[in-house]
Amino acid sequence: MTVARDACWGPAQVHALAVREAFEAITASGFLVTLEEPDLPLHAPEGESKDLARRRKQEGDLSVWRGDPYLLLPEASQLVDVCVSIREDLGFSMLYDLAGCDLSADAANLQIVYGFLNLSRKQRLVLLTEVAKDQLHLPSVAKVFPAADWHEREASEMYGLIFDGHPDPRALLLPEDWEGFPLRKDYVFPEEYGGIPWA
Amino acid sequence: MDGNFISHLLSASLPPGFPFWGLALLAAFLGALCVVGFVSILALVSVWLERKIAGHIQARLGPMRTGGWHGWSQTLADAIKLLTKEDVILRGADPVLFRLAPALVMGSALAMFAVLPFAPGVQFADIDLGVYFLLAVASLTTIGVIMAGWGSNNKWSLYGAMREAAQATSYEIPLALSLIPPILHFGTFSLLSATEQQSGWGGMQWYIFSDAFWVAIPSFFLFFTAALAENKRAPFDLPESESELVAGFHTEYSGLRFAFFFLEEYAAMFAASAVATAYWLGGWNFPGMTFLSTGSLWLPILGALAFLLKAMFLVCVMIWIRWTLPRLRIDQVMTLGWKYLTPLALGIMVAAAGWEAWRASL
Amino acid sequence: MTSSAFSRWWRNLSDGVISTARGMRITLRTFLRKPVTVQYPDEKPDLGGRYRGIHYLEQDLCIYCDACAKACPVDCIEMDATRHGKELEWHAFTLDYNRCMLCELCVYPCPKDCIHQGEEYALVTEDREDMVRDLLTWKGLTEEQKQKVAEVEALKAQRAAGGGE
Amino acid sequence: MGLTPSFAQAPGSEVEVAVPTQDCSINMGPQHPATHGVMRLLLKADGEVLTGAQAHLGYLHRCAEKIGENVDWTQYLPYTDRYDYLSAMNNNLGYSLAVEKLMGLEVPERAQWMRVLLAELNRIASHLFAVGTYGLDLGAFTPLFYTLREREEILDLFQEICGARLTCTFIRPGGLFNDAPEGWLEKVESFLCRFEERWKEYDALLLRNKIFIERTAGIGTLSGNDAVTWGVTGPLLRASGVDWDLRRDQPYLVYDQLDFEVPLGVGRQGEVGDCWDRTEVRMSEMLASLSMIRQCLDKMPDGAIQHPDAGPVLRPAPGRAYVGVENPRGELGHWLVSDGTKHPVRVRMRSPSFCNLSVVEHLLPGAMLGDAAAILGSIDIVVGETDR
Repeated sequence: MTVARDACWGPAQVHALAVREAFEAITASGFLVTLEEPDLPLHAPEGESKDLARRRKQEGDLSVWRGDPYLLLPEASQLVDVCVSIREDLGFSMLYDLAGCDLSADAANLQIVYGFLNLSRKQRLVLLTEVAKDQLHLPSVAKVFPAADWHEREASEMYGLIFDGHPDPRALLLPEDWEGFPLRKDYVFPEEYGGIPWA
Repeated sequence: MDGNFISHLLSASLPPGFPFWGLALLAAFLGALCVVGFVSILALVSVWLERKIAGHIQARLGPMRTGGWHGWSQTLADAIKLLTKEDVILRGADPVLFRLAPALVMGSALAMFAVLPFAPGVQFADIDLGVYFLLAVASLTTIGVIMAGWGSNNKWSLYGAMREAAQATSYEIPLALSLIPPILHFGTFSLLSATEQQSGWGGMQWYIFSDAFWVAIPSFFLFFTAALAENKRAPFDLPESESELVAGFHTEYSGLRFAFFFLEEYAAMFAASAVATAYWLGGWNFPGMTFLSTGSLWLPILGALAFLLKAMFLVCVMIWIRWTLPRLRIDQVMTLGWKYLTPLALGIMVAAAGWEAWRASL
Repeated sequence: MTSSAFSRWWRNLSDGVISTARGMRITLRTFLRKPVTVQYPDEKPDLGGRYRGIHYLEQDLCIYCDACAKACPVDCIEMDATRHGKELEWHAFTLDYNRCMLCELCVYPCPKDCIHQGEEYALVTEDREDMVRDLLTWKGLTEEQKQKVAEVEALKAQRAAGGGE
Repeated sequence: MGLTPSFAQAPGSEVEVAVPTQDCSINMGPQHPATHGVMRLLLKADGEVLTGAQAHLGYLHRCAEKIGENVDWTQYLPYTDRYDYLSAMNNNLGYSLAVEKLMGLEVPERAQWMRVLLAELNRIASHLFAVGTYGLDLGAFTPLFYTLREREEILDLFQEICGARLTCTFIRPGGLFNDAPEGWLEKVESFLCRFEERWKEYDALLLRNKIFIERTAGIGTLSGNDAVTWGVTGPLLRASGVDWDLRRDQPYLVYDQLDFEVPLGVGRQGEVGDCWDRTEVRMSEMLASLSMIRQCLDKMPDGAIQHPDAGPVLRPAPGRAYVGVENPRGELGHWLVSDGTKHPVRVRMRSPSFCNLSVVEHLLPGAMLGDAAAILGSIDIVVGETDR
């Protein structure tokens, strides 16, 4: 950590440190998480990203990547307990974002990303968990972080996820009778909606 | 019938054998026609004024196109548009109440003009209890608004109607109480007589300039505020508050029926201003009127002009206030009415009574 | 009524009156100032040199490379031309303003700097079909081009004849 | 006492209600003047007092996130203009920074200063609109026209620099599309001088007005704790007394070289975190932005405005990056996933209005019907952003 000033897109070092600290704390309290750190530093040598892109296209894997470090929680069933621990023990009082992600139509899992913010220590923490596409159940954290309420509703209608224990699992942005889950990669655009054909 | 110049004119021009009841009927009909015409023109002018004043207050121009000079005929065009629009009555609405409400509202506004003393000899009827008549007729509007709100079968309209009911009944009290100081001062309920009593000092012995000015001025402000609330003008436009209730009691109205509500607002504004003019600002009296001989034709003309100018000035102030202030909330409107204006009006009434009694004892 | 309650009552009243008067002074001042709005069709606003209005095309520069169409996020540019050697016979260069969001992303990738956004902005029409605008100033081949093509053809024929010999 | 009475005659007090009453459900929206767009609130009301509220979103849902997966990295830029259409520059900035983070590019110095300048100008424009329409929600028409007057001047400046007034598409990954034209920075300077005078007018006309204070003070109070647990950001969070501003606490661009104040709600007229505080924080933020723009003008370096590596077609390295920027309405986060091709895999935006709006269902019960407009207006949503 010799860089004097953070890059113009914000403090990356604070973030990396925070994730490492959180990883140690959460592991110490007995949860199974893994620390995922990028293979590529944020300032990559010139041309490297193009090489990577080519390699990735040829090999078709998602193994090499750049970006923020995060924590991966392999067991989604532990989610609520981990969230309680993150809030109570680590002081991340705000859940600033919760989003699903479908990497490709062939992927077996859907990813769900949780972003936490510690206002007093000015840290961010990203937690990622995965659910199999044929199972789709995961616990709701809306009781721990009320902010998750609407985010979970949105993720559930967009990806078909089912958040067990959500207080109000109605559709939020889409009509109640919308078929399919639009943000999935295998989503097929409907020919019509309610008898109205797509122009 | 001595104040009614129409019956004067008629009795002069009709054959001598014409029956009295016919004369009265004809006079009433012509008078009503005059009132309707006058109110319509007045409302058109006031709406145009409101738009221009609002425009310039908001650093813009207001209507500029229709009719050439500063869009003078914009409201005329709007009136024609409203007249030719489809008259929609909702299937769920109460047809009787829905139809009756605009007529009642408009009728009450027009009736107010019957007792206003415009100029010497220009008054349709001088009633002994002129102010009582005005207050009574003005409160008919409330009933019309409640009918409109209930008959529309729309929840927003109903809210507007209920607000109007609460607000109008509350503000009647400070409104009536604030009229008591001038009534005590002039010792009459008749607007004509009150106006005539203010003609002294070369036409400048207005109530607010009289020896009782220290009760006259606060009572004038009270009356003005209560009249704003009574006429549903901002900051008391709760019954139609467009950012809360869409358009309140007239949400479902269109075309001519909507035009009636629109017209009524401006007619009532003018009527309230006219009462304030007659009681506080000297009515038709203007400085320099003593130079005119009593029989001169200029006296009614200039008198009417003075009266109209004073009343229109107050209307403009109402417009000015509307485009300055935010709206109160309904409970704050009630608080203001009951906890601020009513006690103040009572205090001023007592002060005025004491002052008049002391003056009478001299 | 305690004295503090009364003073609060009095303060509320005076605050209301004073702040209303202050507000009315501000509105009156603006009332007396000159309005800032302009009467639009009579007075045209100054759009500045970079205004992103309806596109225009410098057709003689265009090389039919499709860069603008590829850069368009909404795929609203369509072009059609036949190449006669170096010369282009233009059939269509349409921009669908039903979709276009005037983002200027088509302007930057152009290698010849031939597509621009002008100062015209009024897109009023009664028919949606009118929103699909053809940016071409001429269609087909100009006389000059025809001559050039003919020359090239002649040259080619000559060469072919020469080659045949 | 004030003009606000204690209307809460709780059931079980000595007044016995003999008439059985029924709560009235009112449908506020999707077309209602106070919902700032097409949003629907299902209100339950006992007379004038609200007993429940339920928000229905989605009337302006345009699948912005799905579109992101079907266009390439640069082509997504115009779509960012359109979710918070009142602060297009800030949205462009948030997206561009996230893409740059994925690419590992740092934009040239001048571009960074220009970006801050443009973002702060747009913040003023957005706050002007927010305060103006808030007056409109409370029945005061005129402040809106005054604030629009100044906002137009900012939009004119935008039009001069980028050619568009509202949907700028100007800050792009790698820098800016264009440098400022000749004399533009001087025009910004002269606007700032005019603006300071006008700011006082809104303050006296709207914020210090007794009726405005009565309508907003103590209404819709959101405590600091609640604000944090509900994920509220931006002026709302700061009005609740939580000292958090991304520009200062997680500085991006050159914000760490600027000296500015972060205004907080202190409950001067009512309670900390009420509607008045929110408006006041927005008003003070305009002045803070003003001083930031002044500093930008002073320190503006010369140089390039575009990174040489960022061509028209971008191919960021595979990865996952999040960048949050302080938008006028709160933290706008872009969560980008790339697989190294020219199309994004996932474009997720954490839109501030969406998170801020989620408290509305909890602020409304107990307030009055007239307060519904006041509370909703003070949250200052842009429906394009809540629905995306």
